[in-house]
Amino acid sequence: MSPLHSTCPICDATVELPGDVSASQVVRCGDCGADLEVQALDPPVLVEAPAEEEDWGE
Amino acid sequence: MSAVPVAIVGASGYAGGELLRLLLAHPGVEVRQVTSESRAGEPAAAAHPNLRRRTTLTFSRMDDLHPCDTAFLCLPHGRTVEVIDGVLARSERVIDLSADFRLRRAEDYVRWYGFAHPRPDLLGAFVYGIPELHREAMRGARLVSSAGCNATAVILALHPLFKHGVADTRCTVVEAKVGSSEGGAGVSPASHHPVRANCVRSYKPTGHRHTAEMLQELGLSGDSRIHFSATAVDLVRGILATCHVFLNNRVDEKQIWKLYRQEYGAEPFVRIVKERDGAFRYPEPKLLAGTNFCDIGFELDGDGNRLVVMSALDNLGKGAAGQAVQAFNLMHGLDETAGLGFAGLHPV
Amino acid sequence: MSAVPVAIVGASGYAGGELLRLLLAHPGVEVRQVTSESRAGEPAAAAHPNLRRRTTLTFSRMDDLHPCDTAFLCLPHGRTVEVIDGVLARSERVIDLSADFRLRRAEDYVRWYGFAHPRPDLLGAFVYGIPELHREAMRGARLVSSAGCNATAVILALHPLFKHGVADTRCTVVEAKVGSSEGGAGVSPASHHPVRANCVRSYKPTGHRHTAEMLQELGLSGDSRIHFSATAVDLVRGILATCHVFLNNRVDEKQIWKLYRQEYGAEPFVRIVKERDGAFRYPEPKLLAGTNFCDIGFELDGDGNRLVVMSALDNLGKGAAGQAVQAFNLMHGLDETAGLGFAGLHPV
Repeated sequence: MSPLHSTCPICDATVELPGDVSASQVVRCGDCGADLEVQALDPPVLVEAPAEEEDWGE
Repeated sequence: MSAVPVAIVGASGYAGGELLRLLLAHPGVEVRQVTSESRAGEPAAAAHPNLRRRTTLTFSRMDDLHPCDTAFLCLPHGRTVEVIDGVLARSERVIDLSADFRLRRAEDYVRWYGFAHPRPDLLGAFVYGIPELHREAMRGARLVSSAGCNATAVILALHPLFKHGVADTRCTVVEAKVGSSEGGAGVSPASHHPVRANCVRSYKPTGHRHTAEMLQELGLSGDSRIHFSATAVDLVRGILATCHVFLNNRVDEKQIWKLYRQEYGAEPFVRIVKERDGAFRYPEPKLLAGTNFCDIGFELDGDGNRLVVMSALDNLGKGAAGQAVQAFNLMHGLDETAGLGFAGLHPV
Repeated sequence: MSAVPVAIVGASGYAGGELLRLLLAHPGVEVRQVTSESRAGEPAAAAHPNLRRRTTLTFSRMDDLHPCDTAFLCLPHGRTVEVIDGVLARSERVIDLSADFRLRRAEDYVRWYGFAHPRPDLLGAFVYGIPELHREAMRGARLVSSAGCNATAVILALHPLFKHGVADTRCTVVEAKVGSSEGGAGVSPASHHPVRANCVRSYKPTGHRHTAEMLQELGLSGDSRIHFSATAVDLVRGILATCHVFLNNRVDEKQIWKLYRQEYGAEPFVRIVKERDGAFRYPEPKLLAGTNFCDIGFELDGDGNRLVVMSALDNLGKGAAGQAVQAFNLMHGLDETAGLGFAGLHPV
């Protein structure tokens, strides 16, 4: 099965999904590093996964 | 393909030393000669301790330059133009790391460097040394004028915006934080360690010469401006240029991503670095020491039309020797990344 | 020769990251897997920003370790011994960068590490990881225990002297100046930048664990002593060990040169650095960042019998990942310098 593709909702990058990807799996965008949740599979839809805001404390 | 014989003229300085390190490890090159008037007769490692037991080359004088395929010139500004004919007589190709042939118009030398260029006839003969802008012209070229380090960082940062007309060309403000090796190997009261260490020194708030190249290569003229300032920080290698650009009309982040991806997505040495978390979300100079990378990131100012573009590189790498080797590879039809595979160190 | 499939277990730390950088560029290796319990599922570049766009590997869990030829273990001390059987079941060869299998005698673990070693049966099975001392044993070995970074610097500095019985073994004083990356990627109040920057901190004046390996590998016992102290300095990478040795009888400089040339003259990664002038007459850690070199210099004290031996290396290079790759090359009959050609940067 050729790898699935979708686009990152944050930076529009093309995101390659592993062949065995499953719904609600979290993948990372290679360009902007955002954690993305697979909301649907056919066609694949990605939404930003809830991530706790990292506090640099600066 | 037999190794290309090259020479480095003025090889005892920092750019010359970085070039020597890269070329000694380059699969397609044989370094035949290194010249230095001040260190003639000394072994190369005397000036470059990292090259101990790595080369037995000793510095010769420029007058003794033997014929070779490519000569890399690392001479002080104003000196190259005096010796260029002698070098051209003995070398097929020349890659000049000085500023003597970067600008296309003689009057710009009067304005920015305060001297009447003695060889205006040669000014158009050199290809300006940023491969990402002049790749085709460099293939098979004989003469390349390597770009300045600050100019490389700023030009690569801003090129996509001005090329596509999304930014106002009259009010760009750029502040470059720079390391001490930019001043070269020459000692001065300001480079004395107790004076230079831990400094955050506004050493060139206005009138930096590299602005001339930025305007030229970004195609800006008339009342266009690059308001450039340089601040020396506690680094030996590295530049971080923070560019404040004012957009002509509203855009969103995705459009900016698209613009930079379109220009640099396929480039081997320009990386877009803008990440959601981690300590290295934006471009960071120390990660690039010894590499040929220019990392570019950006952030859109929510309430206005300001876009902040951050660009980092190693002033001796992509800002000098690395980019000269990249040009050399193009001039000889070699793999553009040959000899430039170092990934950089972390932590460092 | 097809590429050797390897895995790095515990690859999110600094030694693991340096190993990944070296192995990704190694001509004879294919990195199949990198594991990290804390970063499972994340891309390797998330922990190692210098490897952006250099690898698409993501961290998996150690439980999912697939069979491979060689596993490099970069786990905390005391953890390796718990997982070694599982790893041996899935990997032909193991190179362990922890201290768990460095000492040959179980009682030394009680004395120096304060814990009863749970697998004394395995202690003799590992070859101690300094190729300059154990090259033959490493050829074709299955298990190598990589040496500690301080231990490597001190052992290489003193080995020629104790091997040839020219120095008193009871009163050697060694002071190592060390960088912050020796503490690893874990954050602590002491590593907080405002606390750690610009420090000259006596952090281990006595009782440093690496002394155990020094005594073992220098063949010292009974009332022999290595009086070792560590001082943290404002470096990220690098160690300079200054060893004060007291000679049994009068010797001159030439005899010392002869001794070190005899032991290290043909070594690819140990250089004798003792020069008359220049800023880098003696070994200098920052020149070695990213390399696999250990540079050794010395100075004979005119009026007495004290010999000062100075030894510098990159704690992540020859002190960890570099030396592990050197051992890997020997274990597989590859060129001992494969993947270890980086010359180091200057200025830096």
